Amino acid sequence: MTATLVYGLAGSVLVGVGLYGFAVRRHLLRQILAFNIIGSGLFLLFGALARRTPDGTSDPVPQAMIITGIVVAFAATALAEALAERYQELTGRTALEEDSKPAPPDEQESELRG
Amino acid sequence: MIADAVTVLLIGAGLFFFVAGTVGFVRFPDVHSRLHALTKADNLGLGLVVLGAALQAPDAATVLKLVLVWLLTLAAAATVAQLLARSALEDGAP
Amino acid sequence: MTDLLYVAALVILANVAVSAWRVLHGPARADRIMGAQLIGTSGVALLVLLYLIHGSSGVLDLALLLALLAAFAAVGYVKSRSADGAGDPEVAGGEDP
Amino acid sequence: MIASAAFDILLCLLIVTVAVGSVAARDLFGAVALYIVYGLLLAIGWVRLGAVDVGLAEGAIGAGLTGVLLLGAAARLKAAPDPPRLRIVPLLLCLAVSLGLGAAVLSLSVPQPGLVPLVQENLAASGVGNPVTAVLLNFRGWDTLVESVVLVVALVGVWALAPDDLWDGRPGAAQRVKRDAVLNTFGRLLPPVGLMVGIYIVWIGAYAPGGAFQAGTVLAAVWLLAIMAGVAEPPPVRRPLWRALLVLGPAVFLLAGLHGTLWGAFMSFAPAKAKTMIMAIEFTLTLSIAVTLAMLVLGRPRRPA
Repeated sequence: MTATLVYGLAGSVLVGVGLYGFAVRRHLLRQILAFNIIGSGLFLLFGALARRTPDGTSDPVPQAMIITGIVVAFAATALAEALAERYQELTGRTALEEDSKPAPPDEQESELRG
Repeated sequence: MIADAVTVLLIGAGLFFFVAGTVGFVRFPDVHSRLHALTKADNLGLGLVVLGAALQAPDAATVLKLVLVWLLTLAAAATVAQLLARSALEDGAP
Repeated sequence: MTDLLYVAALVILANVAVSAWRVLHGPARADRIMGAQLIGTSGVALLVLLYLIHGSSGVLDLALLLALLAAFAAVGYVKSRSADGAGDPEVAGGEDP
Repeated sequence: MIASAAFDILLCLLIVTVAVGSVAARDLFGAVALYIVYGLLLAIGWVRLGAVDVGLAEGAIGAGLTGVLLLGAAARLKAAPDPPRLRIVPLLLCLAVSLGLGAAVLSLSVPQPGLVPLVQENLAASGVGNPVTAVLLNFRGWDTLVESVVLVVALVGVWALAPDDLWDGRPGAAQRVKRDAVLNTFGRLLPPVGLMVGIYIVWIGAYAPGGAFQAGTVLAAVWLLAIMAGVAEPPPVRRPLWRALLVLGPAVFLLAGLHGTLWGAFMSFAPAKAKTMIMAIEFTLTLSIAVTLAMLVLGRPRRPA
């Protein structure tokens, strides 16, 4: 039971840490890292709750789902990294534009030309 | 019983080298001396821990696996030490 | 015996914490990768201890896997130092032998 | 008992601290280095949760592939100035999310059998002895089939980002390596051992922790090392043999599933044939996952074929 509690709480904190990083950090790679921290926090939470069986064995169904999750998260990370790289090539920037502050018109035009 | 005692002794000795390596890693003044502290002491420490664990192994396959663990770590440490030392030189470390 | 093994595992975990400090502060990039490498070796030692504690051979398989991949981050680092990600500190000046 | 709890608490504190460090680090490189450490520590955490299968997956991805992918990305992307600043409103919102999840953990931490009895009851009919493999390839084979397709789709997405003139080029840069020097020798030494470990992990997955995802990741990592050490060369992305390898695993999986339709339902295996089928899927899936993951790390084509 201790393990469920300790790792479950750690997972909860990790989700918050990742969310904060995702909200505050502007660089695309930092956002990708933060997103992965949210994901792994949720996996840890899920895995901790899988551990609360009366005899202490870990429930295999969540484990199988976490394994698929880890591999898919990695594939998504690789795709996001490739997108960030292409975005930098086209715009010269490594952070997405703030929504509230549209780019000046001449800059927008150069973006369209790619 | 004797095997248990020897295991504890070997693991204790291994821990000593781990701690020594880490102290060197934190306290030494430049990249190359830190690299020196780290790649030697830690792998000796791991070797002792592995040896201690091998005394508790239930079968030969486990001993083989433990030895493979140590050999792989040694090969990795030797390679990494070379590459990092050269890369630090290129970066202009003393 | 188990309690002693846990104490040993705690000592190694403290080592990991100290190395993590080096990874955070550097100063050189090589220091940070070295720290990650040290944590890799410590992780293998931790798993060997956890194998003795849990007695499940899968834990030893994980130690074997981490030992096999121990050099990856460092090799990835020395490769990433050049602009095209293909450099090697063993090749002076970056030309082909 | 106390020592065991102390170990778990210290490990979790360390995991959380490293994650905070990765988010708060001043520079991009520090954030990536800490993230690599984070993955390593998580793998140990999974062992403590009794989920060695997950630990193997996390270890292979965290220690092997993530480092190469993220360090390469950190080098290719400009490190724009992004000083850490404390923002109060997001901080409070994230704190609220964490507290909410923490409260949920506290309220849910009563013993629950979950799906363990159901899996145990049907394990004998699944064809394998490792419950996690049984869930992945038999009970919830659908998930795994779709997932193996998702990996290929992600790779197609990465390739689609190539510029027009490199559409069917070769991924990765041409490696400059000194022949018979340290890295080159290491790159020739490791693959045979890695191949052995990979085959061992997929084979043992039938009755102990291991399986196609873990073994595939190991093989991908070892192949990448051989490429970085100048021992192997990644193929151009248009090479038909390699494209066939990418879809071999999902295709065998799908065929096995269709074969199950004869017995009643799609993706159901007759107990007598289940073991053979699962092993055929596992081995082909390992190959496909290895090639797909390695290609994902290498990224889009960067030079002519």
